[in-house]
This record gives sequence, structure tokens and C-alpha cells, in this order.
Amino acid sequence: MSETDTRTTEETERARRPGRERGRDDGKFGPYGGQYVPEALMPAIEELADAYERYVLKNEDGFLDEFRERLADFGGRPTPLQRADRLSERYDTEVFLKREDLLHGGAHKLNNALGQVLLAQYMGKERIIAETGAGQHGTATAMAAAHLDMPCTIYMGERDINRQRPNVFRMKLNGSEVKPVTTGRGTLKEAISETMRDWAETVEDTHYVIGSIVGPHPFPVMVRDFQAVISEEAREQAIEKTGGLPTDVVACAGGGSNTMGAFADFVDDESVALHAVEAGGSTLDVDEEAGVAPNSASLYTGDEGVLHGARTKLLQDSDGQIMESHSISSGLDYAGVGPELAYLVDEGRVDPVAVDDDAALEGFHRLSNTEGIIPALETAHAFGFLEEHHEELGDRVVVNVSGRGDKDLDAAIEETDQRDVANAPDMSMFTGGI
Amino acid sequence: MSETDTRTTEETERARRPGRERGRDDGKFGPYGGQYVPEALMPAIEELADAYERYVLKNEDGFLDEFRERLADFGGRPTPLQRADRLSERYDTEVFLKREDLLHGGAHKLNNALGQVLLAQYMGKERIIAETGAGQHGTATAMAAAHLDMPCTIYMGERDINRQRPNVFRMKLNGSEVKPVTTGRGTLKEAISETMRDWAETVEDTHYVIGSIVGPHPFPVMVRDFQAVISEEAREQAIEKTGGLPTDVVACAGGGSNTMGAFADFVDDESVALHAVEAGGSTLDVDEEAGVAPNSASLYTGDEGVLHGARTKLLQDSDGQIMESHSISSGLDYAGVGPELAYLVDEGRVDPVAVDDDAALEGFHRLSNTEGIIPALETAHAFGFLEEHHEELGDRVVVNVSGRGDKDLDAAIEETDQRDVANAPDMSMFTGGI
Amino acid sequence: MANSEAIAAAFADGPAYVPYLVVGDPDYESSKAYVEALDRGGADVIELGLPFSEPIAEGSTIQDALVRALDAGMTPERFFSFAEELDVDAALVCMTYYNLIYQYGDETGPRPFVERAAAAGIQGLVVPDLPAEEADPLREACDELGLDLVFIVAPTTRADRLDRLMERVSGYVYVQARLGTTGARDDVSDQTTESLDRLREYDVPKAVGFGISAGDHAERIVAGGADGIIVGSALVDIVADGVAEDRPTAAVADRLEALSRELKRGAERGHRSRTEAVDSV
Amino acid sequence: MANSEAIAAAFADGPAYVPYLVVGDPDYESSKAYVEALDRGGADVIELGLPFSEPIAEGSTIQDALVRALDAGMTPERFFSFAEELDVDAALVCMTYYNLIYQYGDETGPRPFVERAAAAGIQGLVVPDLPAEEADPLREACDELGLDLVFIVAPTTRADRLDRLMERVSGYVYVQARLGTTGARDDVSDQTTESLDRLREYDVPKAVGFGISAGDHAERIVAGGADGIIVGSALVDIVADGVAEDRPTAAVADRLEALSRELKRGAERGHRSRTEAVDSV
Ligand SMILES: Cc1ncc(COP(=O)(O)O)c(C=O)c1O
Ligand SMILES: Cc1ncc(COP(=O)(O)O)c(C=O)c1O
Repeated sequence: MSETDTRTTEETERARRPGRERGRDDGKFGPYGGQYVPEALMPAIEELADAYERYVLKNEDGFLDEFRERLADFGGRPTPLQRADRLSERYDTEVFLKREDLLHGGAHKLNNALGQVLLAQYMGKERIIAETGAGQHGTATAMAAAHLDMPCTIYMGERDINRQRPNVFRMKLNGSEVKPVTTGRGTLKEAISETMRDWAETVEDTHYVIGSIVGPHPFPVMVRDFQAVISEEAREQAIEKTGGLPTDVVACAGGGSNTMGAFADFVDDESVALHAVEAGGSTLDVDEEAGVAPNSASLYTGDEGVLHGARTKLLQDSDGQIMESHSISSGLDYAGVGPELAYLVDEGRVDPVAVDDDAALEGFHRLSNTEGIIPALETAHAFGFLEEHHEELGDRVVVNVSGRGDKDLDAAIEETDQRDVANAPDMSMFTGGI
Repeated sequence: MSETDTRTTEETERARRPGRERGRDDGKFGPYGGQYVPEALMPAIEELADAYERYVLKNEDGFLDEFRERLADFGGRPTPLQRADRLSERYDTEVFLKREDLLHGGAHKLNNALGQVLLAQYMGKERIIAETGAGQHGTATAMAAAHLDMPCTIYMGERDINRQRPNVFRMKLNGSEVKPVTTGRGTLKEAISETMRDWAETVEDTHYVIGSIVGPHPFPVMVRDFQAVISEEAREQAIEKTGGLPTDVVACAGGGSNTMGAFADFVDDESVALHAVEAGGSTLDVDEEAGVAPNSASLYTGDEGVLHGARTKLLQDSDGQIMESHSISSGLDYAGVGPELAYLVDEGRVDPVAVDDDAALEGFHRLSNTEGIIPALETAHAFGFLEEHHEELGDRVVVNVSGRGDKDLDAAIEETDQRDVANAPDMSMFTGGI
Repeated sequence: MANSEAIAAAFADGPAYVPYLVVGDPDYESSKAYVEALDRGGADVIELGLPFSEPIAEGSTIQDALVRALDAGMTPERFFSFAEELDVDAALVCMTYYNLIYQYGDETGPRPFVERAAAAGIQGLVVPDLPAEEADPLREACDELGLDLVFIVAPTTRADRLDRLMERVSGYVYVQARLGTTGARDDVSDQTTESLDRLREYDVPKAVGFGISAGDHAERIVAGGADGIIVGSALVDIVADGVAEDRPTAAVADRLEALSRELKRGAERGHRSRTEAVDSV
Repeated sequence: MANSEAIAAAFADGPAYVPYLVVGDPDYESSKAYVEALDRGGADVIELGLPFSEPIAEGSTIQDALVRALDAGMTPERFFSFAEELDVDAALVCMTYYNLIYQYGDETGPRPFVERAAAAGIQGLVVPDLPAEEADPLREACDELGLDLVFIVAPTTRADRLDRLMERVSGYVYVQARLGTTGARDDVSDQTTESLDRLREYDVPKAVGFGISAGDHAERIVAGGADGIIVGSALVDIVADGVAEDRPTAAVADRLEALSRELKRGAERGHRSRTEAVDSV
């Protein structure tokens, strides 16, 4: 009994870390955040905000204890903080890797998916829905739903389905229904609309698991809190391994969930520089006429607007239409970004950087052949940053390895084929795909 | 200083656990084991036996400390022992999963590969070679070699290369050279011969990393010792979680490395039943005429003989020619098995069972859709066993999840398509492969 | 509260027929002919959809229409010219998403958009992704420039929120007939009656939308107490069908006009049966 | 030690030419013609390869030959018939892997194989995967039945192991000329001379193998102190070439006989130069 009590208090304490108070009360981060959603969904997000308050912040019914336990046993937490010997030598600084690629499913995505599916269960919901672009969030959600025995439907654009068949298959193996979205251009944005549509009809018994720190309050704070375990562990591990805090933390940023997860508990450590690495795509220039930004650098080049339920930094044209973003990595290919990151960038606390496709691809090959870790193409951007900016960094750098690259083998072949990548192996036998 | 000393002693102690003494001195397990290798290799395996004695058994130069540390930081150990809620309910017994699928690379293989590559480094070797069939051992070795900055060549049959292209690509990404073997039928056996051939010419500066508890002494004991971390952890975790030892430990068996890894520290716990699940293939009958055994059940149906450097149980015809084995899972598709397992089966300590392709495939789907874990097809045999034999088991069963199934998606589609698998999802969109 | 006299007038005598079309679907000129057909068919208020690239509140029918209009080059600027060029009697309301309102013009914030809308003769706004809590800057601009700001009430809207919404609404309240996004349905939900009951005490016209596609729907809804009916997807379907079947603009316009007449008459029948019911008490 | 008089005789006067072929490669009858051609070419001892499915000690040339023979149906039983049917003067040695020896006959253990081999006129065995440490049961059977058991000494074999091997060897010792598996090479290794030097004190004929393919190799090796030369891959290459080019059996046999003659003469020249060198001291 008393043991449970102590743990409960510990968990509640943990949830109350200072770096995590931002946005909790009203969903606002300076001018960013908010709840820009159709009226029909307002009750659902109010109910969710209430559940977040009770279960996540107050650990009601031992929610946090169960979450932590499942993250450990099912997810494989804690993930290691590994010293990267060869990169450390290359950059003449201590490089540490936070190994989220070792989490069940192969990316940080499960931290959030498991938290939300479990929360839905505590809320008495009976069904899970989610949207997915490249399929990473969809597979994480499908795993969590199977684990917790919740029926689950994943919406995915038809074009994305054809590009990401292994992930579609994994979701189906986990018992999820994958619904192809054929409206519009058949990609992530249509899948988001379709999921919203489903939710608008089914809010009463259904929870919508959003995949990053985006969307209306309480999603940004809730997803951040679920992902904050990354920095919570990394901070303790860094102190244990090196006797002190890191000088820098580096993470790629799409929606920004691995990013805020890696930053959260360091935000109040003013000595720690935080670098959010966005997809610079092929160029930072935009084609207003075509409504296309050949990058996904919304923190670095975007400006304020409202997208998918929140005010944040966006890639948009002068009318306010959202641009089609682009990146070699589909997980970073998003025109918005979490409102909290937008705020921290404006405050000067987070340093936004863009790394282009070429540098990311080189980062992909570099980590693979020097450290024996094949990173996700998203993650590879962080290693592109390291190569380009290591001289500006301090002497203890933590890089968040947000995911593994097994999902990206075909893309890596195609993209490497199109370029002259100095550090790529001879891949002639793979021309045309695996 | 004193801290290092304590750790060193701890590691040495650990290496000296009672269950692991078998075979250490002379490489013999009853009638099995030995060193049936060409004379040219004898000095190399004698040198290796000596290095094993010094570094692995005596922790010279802190080898074991470094090994443990790298297994933790690079590999992601310890892996969880997870309660499988829904299987526990289904079988009305507590089912626990030892999550080796969460190890870096996605299978238990890294425990061994990392140990051997590190040992090679301690021995002053400058080059690593290995053979691989399905590519699992090859990818693990390539990762370990990249991590430790050792040049590495992997031999792989040309036919296997064509069937396992993603794994070939992963090895190349990790900087290994993959040499196609075109002699004979272009599969694992020719790759083994070719690797032996390389080793016979290069023994002086090269270490051959064998992928399972097979081959001449000291490989079987050494690989077992590296893999024994599985049972070392599982035993402690089971006691911590349930207050006692499990009643049963279940693991699939190809060469038997995950098997002995999962069994090692339980062998002396007489109350714990140990089940080695072999690939029953399509049938246990053999076709002597064609030299084909449509299964890989060497423990269950094989008999004594000499293969690849050791005396063990084999699938062979009455002349002593080795049969072509078969299994839905390429990692179990091997005509021999580790000599230690052969001995423990003869002693009655290990219970050999065969599970056929159909039951393994159902096990694959069952774990995927009820627990949210897609297992390797090898591992799936253990879950086929659970379904068929759960009534004979005690009330606390540990199943070793030797690897994840991402590598098997294509095979799963093909094999599911050919059958009427009751618990498979609708996969019509995947007919013909991913 | 009412800022626009035209809108107030639309609801003043008898039930209001409030059709919706996407401006620029499938092209600028046809679209103008279609909107004018709605007017001829008896529209009291016309909701003009200004297409946004991420329309999270729409059903697939309207989403596809928005894509058609965007592909044909619709922009806020052209939308306003469109409104200015229209030759209609009905009051005009612009339905769009907040980001377009927020970004319009040189300074950020909603005011430039509202100014331009007012100048183009727009009488009101419906912004499906703008909840009452975030609406103050827009409401101020609307109040100042004489536009109504319409809010949507959903079946799930709870009592406390209802008050908050009704404090801020002006012109009319858009009563969402059922859960879900926009889209034509064949039945009329019980939720409609329930929603109308909840709103009875609030003194603002109640227009019911979501799923109305035929005269008898309209009749039943008005009979049930609605002050107006909002029809979107059923009309957009006619436009989509025209595109799919490559029908002449005039033919599509005729069908829009015909359905409008049917809906308007249904609403009037509903209204009569209600007044009769009241009279007979 | 020597069990077989025939083998002892083969090394008694002058250098022994010890060719190797895979029995049944590419088929039973051709193979017999080829072995008899070696005999005509001057073979003193013939090593007959009995194919095993997992030949871990072979180079790719011989591995491919073993596959051809297995595919053509070679078995231990047919191997013995083959030996019995052979019409040759040379002493016969069987080279195979331990599992075939171990499994032969009804009882396990090596004895039935040795019995049958003795009956078929085989005078000795070479078992590349059987180290001295595991060889006792086989050696006993050989001793009893009058067969020699030949061991291989590698360049890497250390002094302590050498003693162990030399205690157990009989007939001749197979001196592996260099590291690596079997296969024809163009050079003759310095390691050969070194290996022969290490073996000088042991009183057993020393036959050098691994990579000898021409008369001048043979000459140099014998001049360097070898008592015999073992030639495998160079001969198997001729058979493989015959298969690839679809040559008549007789033509292939002629080439085998010709190369044999060349090798044998080379060995004799080497022997003469050595004896002359000794004489001239
Ligand atoms: C491995 C990996 N890293 C990063 C991202 C980007 O998402 P976020 O910015 O929310 O972490 C994704 C998204 O799919 C991903 O799969
Ligand atoms: C996941 C997995 N499990 C099991 C095996 C079988 O090997 P072993 O019996 O040595 O554990 C393999 C071999 O590739 C494997 O990949």
C-alpha cells in the first residue's frame, strides 16, 4: 500500500517538473496554441483537457504509474544514452545518442501513442482513430491499440498507402483497420480531415490520437508530457555519465514531438543550448505561384497562422493558404509545427536550423557506417546538423535518435541514386529499389 | 580504482555461474561437441579458446565490463520481461515475454555478434568475417563491426542475397562488404564453406564470427556465454515481478543460440521446464531419395553426426549426407543444432518440440494482433507451441521473443496467401508482395 | 444581436432559405451563374464558401469542391470581386477558415479582411474553426463594420458553452443538425428537435444545417421550430455532378434553381404547419 | 609408422606422385576412366575423393566437383564398388569427411567403414575435418585392418600439435603448402620449405599438397625436400573443363594422363637434383 503511495507521489512530482508547466492551464504559448476547432469537437477536447488534468497531471487512478510501467515493459524504456565514439572523435566533442530508435516500433512515436491510447481507456472510450502520413504514427498507434485491446482505425491517404506499404501491412497485422482516403490529393492533409470527420461523428466513444505536439489544446501539452520522458531520462543519464548537463541538445523537428520530448526538461537549464533541426528540403526558397515550399522549415522560415486547431508557425502563401511542404523524409514533411516550439523559438530559447536533403542523406550514411546505427531519414537531419555546425557546439552534445531507418531503405536507395553521396556504399545492385 | 575492482569481480562471478560451466574445459557435452575442423584452423580455434578463457572467463583487461557496457548502451540491454496480458488470459496462465526483439538490430543476434567482434579486438585481430543465411547474423555482425570500427566481410549465398535484399542493403549501409557466394546452390552451406575458406587463409589477422552455438569449441560455449545474458536477466526479472522462478521457459531453436541464451541460467533450476521449439516445416517425414527433410527438427528427429566442426544431432540420410532442411523461417532452416542442446535433450533436461509452418504462421498473426508485437517467423514457432501445448505448462511461462518480424513481412504475405490462416487480417491488397 | 439589417430582414418574415456554394467551383464564371440561380430559387441568405487549403470541418463533398475551386485559381481577392460582381437579392455571408481571415491584408489580425468584406457587400461571416473563445478580435471588427458573426452550435455543445456562444453570436445561429461534418443525408435527425429545444430561450434566429437535401426535410425542420434551413452538400453535389457529366452551366444552374425552389417551398410549408399549430392552440 | 605396404612402397624409391580426383565426377564411368588415366600417367598413390555434402575444407574447384558427383548419385556404397572395379597399380587412399565414416554401416562408429574400405582395396584414409584429438577410434580401426591414417600438417600447426599429429600419423603426412583451402595456384610458397624443415626430424614420408599445378612446381617442391607431391585442383580443373566444354571422356582422360606425366617427371627431376646435391657434398 504505502509503496504504491510513494510511487504515486513520485509520478505526480515527475509530471510537475518546472519545464513542463508551459501551456498547461490554457493551451497558450505566448501568441501560439489555442483551440481552433469546429464546435462539434469542442466538447471532446474539453473532456480531454479534463482527463489530461486528472490522469496525467494528478495521476488519478494511478494512470501515470501504469503508463510508466507499460512504457518500460512493452516499450522498452529507458532507452540508452550512448556515447558515439567515432562521431566524438570526428567532431572533437563528446557526442551522446539518445536511442529512441530502440523503442518498440522503432521510433519515439510509441511514447505518445501508448500514453493516449491508455488515456482513452481510462476515459472509458471504446475506439481509437488516428491519421498517418508516412505510417510511423499509425504503426505506433496500432501497436498500442493491440496491446491495450482497443479497436483502432487509421486513416491514410491513398497515395501514401501506395508509398508506404510495409507500414500499412504492419498496422493490419496489429489488427487495425486502415482506411484509404481518396479525397483531394490522397496524402496526410486529407487523412487529417477525414479523421476529424470521423471524430466529429463519433466523439462520444472515440478518441483521436494525434501524432505530434500539434492540434488544439490539450494535445500539444499532453503529447509533450508523454514525450518528455526522453529528456527526463537523458538529463539523468547525462549527469550520471558525465557528471554534468550537456552543453547542447539536438533533435529533428517535423511536428516537433521528439523535439519537445528531448528538450522539455532542459528548457529551464539555461546553459543547455537547444537545436531544432528542420527539413531544409531542396532549397529554402518557395514557389508562391505553385503554392509549394520545397522544404518543411516552418520554425525557421514560416510565419504565424492557424492550422489544424492551433495558432503556430506555418508555411503559407501571402493569402494564408497552406503550402505543400517537401522533404526527403516523410515524417518531417509537414507545413506546421508545435505551438510550443514556435514560442520557444520566438523567445530565443530554441535555435531553429534547416538542413537540406543532401546533408541529411549524408548524415544517414555517416551514422550507418561509422556507428552501426541506421537512422530514420528524419533523424538523419540531426546528424547533417552536427556535421555542418559542430564547431559552434559545446563539448557535450546529446543528439536524439528519434527513430531507426529500416522503414527508409527504399527511399534511401532512390535518393542516394539521384545524388553523388560521398560516403554512400556501392549500391549498384539496388538501383530501382529493394 | 576499487570501484573497477568490485565490478571486475562481479563480472567474473557472473561469468562463473554454475549453469554455464558445461563444456568450458574441453568443448565436450557428453558425446557432443569437439573440434572437427581442418588442421589449418586448429591454431586459430586454440588461440580463440585461449582468448575465451582469458577475456570471457577471467575478465582480463576488463573485457566483460566493456562488453556489458556496450550491450547496455549500444544494444539496449536490459530488455524487458513483459507480461502478455491477452495471451495470459487466453491460456489461463501467466505468460511473460522476454523482449529480445527490442535489442538493437531487432533480434538476440547482437548479443553474440557484439561479444565476438569485441573479443576479436581484444585479441588484436584486424578484420571480421561471417557467413549469413537470411541475413540476421550478418546484419548484427555488420552493426557490431561498424560500432567497433572493424573492417568486415560477410559471405552470403547468391540465392539468399536475392531473397533477402533489405538485409543485404543494411549490411552495406553499415559499411560491410557483402560477398556473394556462387558455388553450389548459393545458400547458407556454401556461404559457410566460403567463410571457412577465407578464414583458413587469413586466420592470423581475422576472426570468424559464428552466428549460433554451433561450430567447433570454443564457439558453442562462447556464444552461449554471450547469449546467457538473456536468462540472467529473465531469471532476475521473473523473481522480481512474480516472486519466484517461472515454471517453463520456451524458445525457438535453429542453431540454438537464443535457446541456450534463454535456458542457460535456468538449467540448474530443476523446477523450470525448458522447451526448445524447432521448425516442423510442412511435415516431419523425410524424403531420403531427394535428400530433403521438409523441416529443421534436428533435436526432435535428428541423430548424431558431425557437421561444421562439432558432433551434434543432425538431419542426415542413412549414408551420413546432410539433408536439405526446410522451414517457413529462414533463421531456423538449418540441419544441425548446438551440441549443448543435443546433450541436454538426451539428458532429459530440455524438451524438444516441433511446430509446423501452419502453426507458426498462426502464432505470428496471433502475437501481432493480440499483443501489438510482430515477431520474427522464427520466434513465431514459440507461440505456435504455446497454442498447442499450453495445457501441459505450469502457471508462469516465459517465452523468448528472439526477434521482430519486420524482416519477414514479405514472407508472411507469401505464406499467408498460400494458406487459410484463420487469424490473419485481410491482405488482399498485398498479394504478390509489399 | 444583429449587425446586418439585410440578414435580420431575411429571417424577419417566414423561414429563411440559406444555401451554400463554394465560390469558384468549378470556375469563376459558372460559379457566378450558380450562385445567381440560388438567388432566383428563393435564397434569403447565401453562404459563399471561400476555399481554404485545409478544410478540417468539411465532409468530402465540400472538400472536393474546395479543391476544384482552388485548382481553378480562387483567392480571397478574387472572392471579393466575385461578391461585388454578383447580381442577387439575398444577403451574402462568407464562410471560410480563420487563417485566411487572419492573414488577409498588410497588417495581421482579422480587421483588414472584415473591412474588405464589408466593402464587397458581405453581411456576415461563418468561421467553422473559430471557437467563441478565440473570436473576440474578429467580433470586434465585425461589430465595428456592421457584419454579423455567425457561430455554429453542435448537438454536443454543453450548456455552459451554449451561453458563451450565444453571448457572442449575431445574425443567426447555425444549428448543426447532427454529429459529423457537412454532407447530404437522407434522414432528419431527432437531434435537431432536441437542439432547437435547447435554443428556444435564446432570442436569435436559428438556422438548421448539416444534411438537408430535400423539400420534406426542410418542411419537417422548420415545422420543428427552425427559423431557417442551411443547405450545402446537396447543392454542391449538383455542381459536382455537372462537372462529372460535363453538363452545360445553364443546365446545372437550372437544377440548382429547381432544388432551391423545392427547399424553399418545403420550408414555407413547415412554417405554415407551425403557425397553424400555434393558431389552433 | 606404416600399415600399408603398398603405400610404404610408393614412397620407397623416388618421389611419389599422389593425384586426387573426386569419384563419380561427373559420372561413374567417366570418373573410372579418369582415375585409370592418372595411373597410366605414373601415379604412385591415388587419393579418391568420396563426396560429402558439406565439404568445409575444400576450395571452390573441388566443392563444385563434389556437387557434380553427388548430383550424379555417388554414395559410399557406390564408391566402394568403384574402388573394387578399378584397374590400377597405384595404392588407393580414400579422402572424405568424418560424418560419412562415422555413419557407415549398421553400428555407429568408424569401424564398419574401415572394414568395407579394406575389403575394397583401400590402403589409407585422409579425413580433413578429423583432428588428431578426435581420431583415436578411427586410428584403432585402421591399425587393426591395415590401413594408414594420413594427417594434414598446416603452416600454422604449432610445435606441440605437431608432436601430437606425428605420433598418430601413418603412411605419409600431408604437408599443406600454404594457408587456405585446396585450389591450384601459380606460385610455390616459401612456407613449403619452412614446413618441410620443421618436419625433417620426423621419420615419415612427407607429401606436399595445396596448389601444385605444373611440372616445375613439382620439381621445386621435391628438390626442397618433399617425398611426394599431392595434386588435386589442377586435375579436377581438367575434369571441370571437360564438362564445361562437353569434351569426350577419352580426350579428358588423355589430358589427365599428360599432366600426370608432366608432374611425375617434374618430381623426378626435383629428386635427382636433390640427390645430386647430396652426392656433391
Ligand atoms: C523517426 C521520426 N523522427 C521524427 C519524426 C517527426 O515527428 P516529430 O517532429 O513530431 O518528432 C517522425 C515522424 O514520423 C519520425 O518517424
Ligand atoms: C529472430 C531469430 N530467432 C531465432 C533464430 C535462430 O537462431 P538461434 O537458434 O541460433 O537462436 C534466428 C536466426 O536467424 C533469428 O533471426
